[in-house]
Amino acid sequence: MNHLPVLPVLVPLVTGALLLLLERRHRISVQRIWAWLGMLAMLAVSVTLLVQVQREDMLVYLLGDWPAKLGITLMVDRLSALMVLTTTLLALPCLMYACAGWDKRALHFHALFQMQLAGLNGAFLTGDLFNLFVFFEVMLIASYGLLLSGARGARIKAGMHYVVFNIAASVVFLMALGLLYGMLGTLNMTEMAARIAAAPPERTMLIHAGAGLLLLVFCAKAALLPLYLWLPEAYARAPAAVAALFTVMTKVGLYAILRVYTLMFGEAAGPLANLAWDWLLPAGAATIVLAALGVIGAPRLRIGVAYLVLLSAGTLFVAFSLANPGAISAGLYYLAHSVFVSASLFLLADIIQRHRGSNGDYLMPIASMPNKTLPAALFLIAAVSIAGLPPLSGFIGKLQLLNSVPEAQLAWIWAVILGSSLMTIIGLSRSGTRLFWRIDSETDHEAPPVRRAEIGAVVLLLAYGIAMTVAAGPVLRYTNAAATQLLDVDTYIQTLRQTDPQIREPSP
Amino acid sequence: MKRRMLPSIPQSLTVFAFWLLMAQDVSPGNVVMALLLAWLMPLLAARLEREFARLGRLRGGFRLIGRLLVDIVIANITVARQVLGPESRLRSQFVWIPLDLTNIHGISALTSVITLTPGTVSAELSEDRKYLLVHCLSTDDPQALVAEVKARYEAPLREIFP
Amino acid sequence: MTIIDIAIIVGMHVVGLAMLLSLWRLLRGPTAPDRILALDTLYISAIAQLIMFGMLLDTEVYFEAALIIAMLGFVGTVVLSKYVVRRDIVE
Amino acid sequence: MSTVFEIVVIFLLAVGCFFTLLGGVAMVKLSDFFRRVHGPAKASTLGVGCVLFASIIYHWVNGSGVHPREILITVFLFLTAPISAHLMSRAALSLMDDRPPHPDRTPDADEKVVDREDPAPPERQ
Amino acid sequence: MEFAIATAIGVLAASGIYLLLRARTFDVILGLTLLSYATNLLIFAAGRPVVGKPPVLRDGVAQTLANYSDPLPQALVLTAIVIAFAMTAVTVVVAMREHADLHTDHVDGEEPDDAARGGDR
Amino acid sequence: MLELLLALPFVLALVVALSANASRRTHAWLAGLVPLLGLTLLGLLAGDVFDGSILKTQYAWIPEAGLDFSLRVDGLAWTFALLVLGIGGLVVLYGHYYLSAKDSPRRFFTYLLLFMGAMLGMVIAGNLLLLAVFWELTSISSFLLIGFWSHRQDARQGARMALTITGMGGLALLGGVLLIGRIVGSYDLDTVLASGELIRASHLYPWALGLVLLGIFTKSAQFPFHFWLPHAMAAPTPVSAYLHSATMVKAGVFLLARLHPALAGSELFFYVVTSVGAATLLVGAWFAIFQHDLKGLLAYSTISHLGLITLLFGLSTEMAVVAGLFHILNHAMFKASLFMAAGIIDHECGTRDMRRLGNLRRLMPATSLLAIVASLAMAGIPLLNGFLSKEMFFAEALEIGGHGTMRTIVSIAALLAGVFGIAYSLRFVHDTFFGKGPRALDVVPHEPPRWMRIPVGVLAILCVVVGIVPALTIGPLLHTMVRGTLGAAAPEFSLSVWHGINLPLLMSIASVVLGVALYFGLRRLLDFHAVVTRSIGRNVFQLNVEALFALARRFTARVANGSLQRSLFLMIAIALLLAGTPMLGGTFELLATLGRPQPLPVVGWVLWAVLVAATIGTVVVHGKRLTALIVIGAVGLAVSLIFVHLSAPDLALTQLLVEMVTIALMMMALNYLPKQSKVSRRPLRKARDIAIAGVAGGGLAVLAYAMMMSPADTISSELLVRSLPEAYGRNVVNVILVDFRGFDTFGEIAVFGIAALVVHALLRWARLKPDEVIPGPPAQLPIAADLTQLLFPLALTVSIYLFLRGHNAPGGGFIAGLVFAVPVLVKYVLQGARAVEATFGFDYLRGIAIGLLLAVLGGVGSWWFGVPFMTSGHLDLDVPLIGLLPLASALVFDTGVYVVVFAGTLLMLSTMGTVKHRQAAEEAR
Ligand code: NA
Ligand code: NA
Repeated sequence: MNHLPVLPVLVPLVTGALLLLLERRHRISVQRIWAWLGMLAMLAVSVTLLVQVQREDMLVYLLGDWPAKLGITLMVDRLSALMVLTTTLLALPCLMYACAGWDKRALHFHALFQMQLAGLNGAFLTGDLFNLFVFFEVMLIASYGLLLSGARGARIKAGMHYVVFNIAASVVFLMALGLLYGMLGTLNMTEMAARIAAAPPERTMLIHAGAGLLLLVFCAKAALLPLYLWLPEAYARAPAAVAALFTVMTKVGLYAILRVYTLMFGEAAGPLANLAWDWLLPAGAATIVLAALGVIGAPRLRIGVAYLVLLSAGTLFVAFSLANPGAISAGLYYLAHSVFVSASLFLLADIIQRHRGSNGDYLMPIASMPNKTLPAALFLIAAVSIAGLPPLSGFIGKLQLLNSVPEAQLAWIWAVILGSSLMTIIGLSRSGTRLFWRIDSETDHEAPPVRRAEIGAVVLLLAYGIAMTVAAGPVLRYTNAAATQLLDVDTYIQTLRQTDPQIREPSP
Repeated sequence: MKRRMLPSIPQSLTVFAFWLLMAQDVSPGNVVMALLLAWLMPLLAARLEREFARLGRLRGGFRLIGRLLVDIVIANITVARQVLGPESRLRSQFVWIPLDLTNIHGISALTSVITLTPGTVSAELSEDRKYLLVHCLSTDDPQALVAEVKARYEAPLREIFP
Repeated sequence: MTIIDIAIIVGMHVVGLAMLLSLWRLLRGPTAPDRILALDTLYISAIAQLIMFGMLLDTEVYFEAALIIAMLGFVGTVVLSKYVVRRDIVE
Repeated sequence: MSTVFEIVVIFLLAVGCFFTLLGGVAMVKLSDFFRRVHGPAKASTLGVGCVLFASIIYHWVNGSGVHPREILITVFLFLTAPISAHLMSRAALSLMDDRPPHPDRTPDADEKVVDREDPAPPERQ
Repeated sequence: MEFAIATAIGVLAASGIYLLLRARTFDVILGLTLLSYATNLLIFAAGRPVVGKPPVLRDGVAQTLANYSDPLPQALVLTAIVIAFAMTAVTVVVAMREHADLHTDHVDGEEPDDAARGGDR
Repeated sequence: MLELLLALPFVLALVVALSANASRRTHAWLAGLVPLLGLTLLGLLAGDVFDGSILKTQYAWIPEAGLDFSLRVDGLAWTFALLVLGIGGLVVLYGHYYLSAKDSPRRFFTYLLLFMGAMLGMVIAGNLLLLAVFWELTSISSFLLIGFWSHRQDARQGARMALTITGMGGLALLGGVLLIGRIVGSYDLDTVLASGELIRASHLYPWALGLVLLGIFTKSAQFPFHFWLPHAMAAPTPVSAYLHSATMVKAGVFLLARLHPALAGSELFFYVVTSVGAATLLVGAWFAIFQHDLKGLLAYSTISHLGLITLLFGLSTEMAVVAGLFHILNHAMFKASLFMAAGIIDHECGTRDMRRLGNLRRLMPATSLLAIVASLAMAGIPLLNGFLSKEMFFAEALEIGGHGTMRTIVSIAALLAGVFGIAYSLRFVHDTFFGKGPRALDVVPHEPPRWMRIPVGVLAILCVVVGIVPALTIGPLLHTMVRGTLGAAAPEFSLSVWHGINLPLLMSIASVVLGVALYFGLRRLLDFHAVVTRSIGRNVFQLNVEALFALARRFTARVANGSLQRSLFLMIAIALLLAGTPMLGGTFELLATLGRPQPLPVVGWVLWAVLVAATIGTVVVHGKRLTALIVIGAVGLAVSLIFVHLSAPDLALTQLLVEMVTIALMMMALNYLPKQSKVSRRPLRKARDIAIAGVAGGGLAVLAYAMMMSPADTISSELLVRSLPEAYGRNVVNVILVDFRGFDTFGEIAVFGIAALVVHALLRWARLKPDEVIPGPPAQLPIAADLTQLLFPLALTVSIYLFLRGHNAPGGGFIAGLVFAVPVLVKYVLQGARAVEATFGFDYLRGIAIGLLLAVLGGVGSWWFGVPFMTSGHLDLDVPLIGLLPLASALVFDTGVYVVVFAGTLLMLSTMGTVKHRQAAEEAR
C-alpha cells in the first residue's frame, strides 16, 4: 500500500503538533531543529510524489478504504503534485528567513507554520469538495495566526479586514456546498462531474447557482477584481516570512478554480460547460490593469509587491480562462515562478525596511541605506523576473502565455499582458532607483547586521527562478502534461471508478 | 492518604449510581466502569474543589426531601392563584432571613430550597454570610415567613450540614 | 393515534405557547435580567418540548439533548448575570 | 396500556404543561423582575419535572423499556434552576435603585439611577 | 415545512448580511453568526429534512432513506458549526485587539472622519 | 567556440563582481580580457566568415516555446561583434583612466561587461526569440550604466526614461517576434530569413512589422522616441561612447539589417521606415546645432545619423543597405572617438558647456587634433570615412525609383541634413577648440594621460585611413557584412573616394557651403548662449509619467481604501450576480413544477416564530450589545430545536454546546469593547444595505426551497447500509464523522486547535483595557459555586458517557469534549481564574498537541494492516469478568478529537478570561 498521498498533510501536521509539545520546555533552537526535520521530510515527500505522478499519471488514495464516492478521496495528479512541491519549495526559504529571528517574537510561530502547510497541501490533494473547504479553513486559520501572532496596531487592522472577508467567503462556500450536495447528492468532485454531465435540465438552474457561488468564493480567495481589496494591506502588513508564504495563498484559489471548473464544469458538463471562463477572462484582464496601477501608485515597496502578487493572479486568471492546454501549462509555469519571485520580493522588502531605519520601505522620503549592494543586486534580479523581462522565469511564463492566446483574442490580451509588463518596469524602476540610488552609503544610522539566513532565503528563492529558467524545457514539458491531463475529464472519472478499496467491497 | 485517593465518598457513590442509571445496564462491564469512574471523577473534581461537603446525620435529609416535594406541589398551586389573579393584590417585598447555618453547603441547600418552594426566591447572601435576602411574591407577615423557613428547612439542614 | 398521543400533542402546543410568552418577554425587556430570565425560561421549556417529542416518537434519541440542556443550559444565565453584576466574567 | 396509566400520564402531562405555561404567563403578566422570576424559577421547573415523570411512566408502560435515567434530567434541573434564579436575582439587585439595606447597616445615600436596559456602574453616569 | 425552513434561511441570511455590512466589529460578528446559522440550515436542508427519523440505526428497521433522514448533511453541518465557532473566536479576539490597539471598534480600525483627515502617509 | 565567445563577458562580469578587494587596475585588466580574448576568437572565426559561410551552434532550451539556444555568426554578426568587442576594448582602456577615485570600478566594469555580453548575444543570436532576450538584456544593463552616478538626479531620471522607452520597445519587439513565429512556425533565423514572401503575405504582417519597428525605433532613438538618448548622456562618458554611439543604439538598425530579407520589400515598410528615418535625421541634426553641452550635441547628432541609417534601410535597395551598413561602421568610429574626446575635455576642464569652453587647441593640441579630425568625419568632409557613406546616401536618395514625391522629399531632407551636419560639426569644432576661452574654469586644462588619448587616436586614425583607402581597409569587411545581410541578393560594389563629378558630389559641396553659412548666419542672428534648448519629447514623457503615477496613486487610494464594508458589499453584490444570473430565467417555471411541501404542525411554526422574531429582534437591538447577545441566544436555541425536530439530535447537541461556549466568549470580549454601537448617520447607506440584504435573503430562500423540493439523489443510502456492518456504529452521523469522512473531522480539529492557538497568541502579551471597570472586590458567588460542586463530577461522567456511546447514540468526541469543558468554564466564572488554575493545572497547549497526535495515531494504525489511513478496525475484546468489550479503532481517533476540543475550548476561554490577571502580573514585574 502506497501511503504517499496522505503524507503531505500528515507530515506537517505531526511536526506542528510536536513543535507545540516542545514549545514550553525547550529552547528555540530545539524547535528549529524539529521544524527543519519536518521540512526536509516534507521535501522528500513532495519530490517523491512528483516522481511517482510522472510514472503513474495519477495516484488515488481512498481514505478509510471506502469506495471513492462514500468517503474522502485524495487524488494526486500532476497538477496537485506540482502545487505541493511548489509550496514546499516556497516554505523552505520562508522558514529559513523566519529562523533568523521572527520565530522568537511570534508566539506559536513554528506550529502555525506547519499547520499552514498541512492546510495548503490538503487543499491541493483532496478530491472531495467539502474536504477542500475544510482544508481551506485549516489553511486560513493558520494564516490568521501567522499574520496576527506578535502583531500590533496597523497589522491588527489589516488582520481584521482579512479575517472577516475570508470568513464571509467561507460562509458563501458552505452555501454553495449545500446547494451542490442538495442537487447532486455527493461531494466527490469526480463523481459530481459525472453527475453534472448527466443532470436533467430542470436541475441546471440550481447547480448553476451553486457553481456561481463557488466561483465567487474561489475568486475572492484568489483576489480577482473586484474582490481583491483585502489583499494589499494584509500582505503588506504581514511579517516578511509570512507574507512570502502567503504568496501561495491566492494561488490556492486559482488552483481550486482550475480544478473545479475543468473537472466539474468542463467540456462535458452539458449546458453548464465552461461556465466560469467567460466571466473570468475579462475580470482577469481588468485585475491585471488595476494591479498594474497599484504597482505604480504604491507608496511603499511592500504594497507594490502585494500588487505584484495581484498582478500575477490576474495573469493566471487570464491564462486559465483561455482554457487551452498551452495556456494552462504556461499558467502553471508562471504560477510557480510568481510564487517564488514575489516571495523573494517580500523578504527583500523586509531587509530593506530594516536597513533604512525609520523610513521603512516608504518610497517617498529620501533615505540612505547602508550595505545596499547585495540587496540591490537581488532586487534587480527579482524585479527583472517579475516584470517578465528576459531571460528569467517571468519572461518564459509570459512568453508561453502569449504564445497560447488564440488569434481571435490576440490583440487585447497581448496588449494587457505586455502593457502590464511595461507598467511593472516603470513601477519597479522607480522603486529601485528611489530605494537604492538616492544617496551614497554614508548614513545617519547604524547599519543593522545582514543576517546570513535572510539573504540565503532570498538567494534560494531567486535560485528557484533561475533553475526554472535553465530547466525551462523539462518544467514546461511537465506543465504541458499536467494541463493535458487536467482537461481529460473522462480519464479522471474512469480512474476513480476503477479504483477499488483494498479490503472493502466496492460500491455497487 | 484516604483523602488523596478518595476525596469524597458521597461523591463517589453519586457517580457510581449515576453511571449505572445512565447506562441503564448493570452488566459487569458497566459496574467496572462505574467503579472506575466513581474513583476517578471525584479525583478530577478534587482538583477544582477547595472543600467537599461534610455530611452529618442524613436521616433528616430524606424527611426533608419528602417535605419539600409536598411543599413544592402545594405551594405551586398558591403561586398559580396569585399569578393568575389580579396583580394589585400581590404584596411583594424583600425579607432578610437571619441565618443560623454557618456551613456553606447548608446555606446553599437552603437557598435552593427557598427558591424551589413557591412564593420565595432567594436573591442574595450577605457578604458576612449571616443573612439571606429573600423576595416574597406576596406576604403580609414577613416575620412569620422567616420563622417558617427557619423551622421547616433550616433546622433539618443544620443536622445534615453541621 | 391514541389519546395519549393527543395529550402529548396538546401539551406540546401548550408549551409552545409558553415559549411564545417567553419570547415576548425576551424581546420586550425592559431590563437585562428580564431578558436573561426569558432566555432561561425558553431553555427550560425546550426540555419539556424535547421530552414530549421523545414520547410522541417513542424514542430515546432526544434524551442526551434534554440532559445537556438541563445540566448545562444555565451556563448562559450564569455568564450573562455575572456580566451584569461585574462586567468581568472571570475574576 | 392500561387506563390507569393513561390517566396518570395524561394527568402528569396536564399538570406539567399547566405549570410550564404558568411560568410563561407569570413572566408576561407581572410587572417587576422579582415578581416575574417566581414563575420560571419553580413553576416551570415543576412543570418540566411532571412532564419527565409522565415520560418515564409512558416509556416504561408503552414497551420501550424503563428509562429511569430521565430522572437525571429532573435532578439536574433541580440543581441548576436555583443557581440560575440566584444569579439573575443578583444581577437584578445590582441594578436596583433602592436595594434592600443590609439589616446591620444603614442605607447608602449616594445610590443613583442606572440604565436598566444595559447597565453601567453608577459612578460612570 | 419546506416553506418555513426556506423563509427561516432567508430571514437569517438577510439579517446576517445587513449586520455584516455595519461598520462596527461587534455588529459584524453578530452578522457572521446569523449568516452561519443560515448556512447550516441550508446545508441541513440539502438532506431533505423530515420529522422524527434520526439517523441512528435501530434493529429491524430497513436501512434506507425512507426510514432515516440523510446523515451526510448533518455531519457536514457539524463540521461547519465547529469551524464557524473557531472563526468566531478568532474574530472576537481580533476585535478586542483592534479596540485595544487602535482605540476604535470601527471595522477599518479608524473612524471614517479620521480617514478623511488623512490616513497613511 | 561561439559559446565561448558569448560566455566570456558574462563569466568575467561575475568574476569582477565577486572580486571585491581587487585593485582598480585588476578590475580593468579583468574587464580588458574580454575584448582581448574575444577579438582573438573572432580572428579565428574570420577565415570562415569571410569565405561566406555561416557558423552555427544550437542547443535545445525551451523547445515548447521554440526558443533554442542557438548562435549564428555570419558577416553581419561578425562585423557587429567586432564593433562590440573592438570599441569595447577601447572603452575599457579609456574608462580605466576616466573613472574617478570615488567611482567603484568593480560596479562599472561589471555593468559594462554585462552590457557587452548582452550586445554580443544579441548580434550572434541564431534564434529570433533569443535575440529578443538579449535585446532586453541590453536595455537592463544600459539602465544600470546610465544610472551609474546614481546620486545625480539627471542620471536617475535618464536611466529610468531610457529603460521605460527601450523596455516598451523590447516588449513590442517580443510581440512582433512572436507574430513572426506564428507566421513562419519557427524562430530559427535561417528559416525566418528565408520566409520573407510568406511573412509579407500574411494578414499578420502589418502587426508584426509595426511591433518590430516599434522595438527598433525606440532602441535606435528614432523620432518621436528620440528624446531618451540626450538624457542618457548623464551616464559616464565611456558609456556614452560605447552604448550611445557605437553599439546599443545600433541594435535597432542592426535588427533592421538583420530582418531586412524577411520584412523589407513592402510599400508599408518603405513608407514607414523611410519617413521615420527622414524625420529623425532632420530633427536630430537641427537640435544638435543648439546644444550647449558637448555630449548633448553629440547625442543629437547621433540621433540624426541613426535616422540616416534608418532611412537608408527604408529605401530598401541593395545599395542603400550597403550604404546603411557602411555608415554604421563609420559612425561608430567617429562618434565613439568624439565622445571620448568630449569626455577628456570634461575630465580636464570640469565642464562640457561650450559656452565656457574655447581655444582648447592651445592647451591640449593633440586631443584637439584628433577631435577635429573626427568632427570633420562626422561632417562628411572628403578623405574621411564619413564622406564616403554620406555620398552613397545622397546617391541613393536621388535614385528612389517609382516614388516621385518621396524622392523629392528624401532628397531635400538629405541635403538639409548635410547642411545641419556641417553646422553642428562646425559649432563643435569652433566653440571648443577655437575662438576665445576657456572661461571661469576651476582648473587649467592640459593633455590627459597618454592611455586615455590612445583610444581616441586609434579611432581617428581609422577614420582617416578608411576615408582615404576604403577599398583596401574596410572593403572586405563591408562585403562580408553585406553578404551576411542580404545573402544571395548582395550587390557587387566597389568603394572608391572619387566617383567623378556627379550630383551627390555637388550636394556635398552645397551642403558644406550652406552649412558654414548657416552656422555663421545663425551666430549672427542669435546669441547661441541665450538659446534655451528644451526637449519637448522629454517634457511630454515626464508629464505623462507623472500623470500616470498620480492617476495610479489616486485611483488606487480611492478604490482600495481599506474599507471592509466596501469589500463585503462587493462580495455580496457579486454573489447576487453570479447566483442570480442563472435564476433570472426560469425560476417561476421551476417553482411551478415543484410538488407540495410537507405540512408543518403548529409547534413547528412556534419554533419558526421564535427563530424569526429573535433574528429580527437581534437586528433591531444590535446597537445595544448585551441585549443583542441575549436575544441572539434565542436564535441559537431555536436552531437547535429545529435540528431536534428534524431528526438531527447530534446537531442539536453540538449547536447547544457551542452556543454556550460562544456566549461566554462574547461576554468576555464585550468587556473589552464599547458597550454600544455608535449611531451611524447614513440613512441612504442603511437603505441600500437593507435592500441588498433583502434581495440576497430572498434569493437564498428561493434556492433553498427549490432545492428541498427537488427529488434527492444521494449516496447516503449506501452509508446507512454500510455503517453498522463495516464501521460498527449505529449513529450514522458519528460514523461519518469518525470514519466515512473522518478526514474532514481531522481537518476540523486542526482548525479548532489552531483557533485556540491564535486566540492565545493574540492575547498572551496583549494589553487590554476594559471598557469600564466596576469598582469593588471580585463578586463572591459562594452559593452558586457550592451548587456546582455536585454538578461537576456528574458532568464529567456524562462527558465520558457521551464519548463512549457516541458511535451508537448521539454523542461522540466533539460533544463530549465540550461537555467536559463547559463545566470547567462555569468553575472559572464562579470561582475565579486564579482558584481554578492554581488547582486544575492542565496545560491546554500541550493538550491540543497531544490530541492532534492521538488523532493521527488513530488513523495511522491502519497502515500496519496494509490499508489506507483511517481505515477503521474492530476488535471484540473478551475480558474475563466483564465480558465482550467492543473496541473500534475509531475510538483512538475520537479520543484525539475529545482532547483537542476540551483543551482548545479551555485554552480560548481561559486566555480570554485571564487577560486582566496576566496584565496585572506583567505590571507587577
Ligand atoms: Na467533522
Ligand atoms: Na456525534
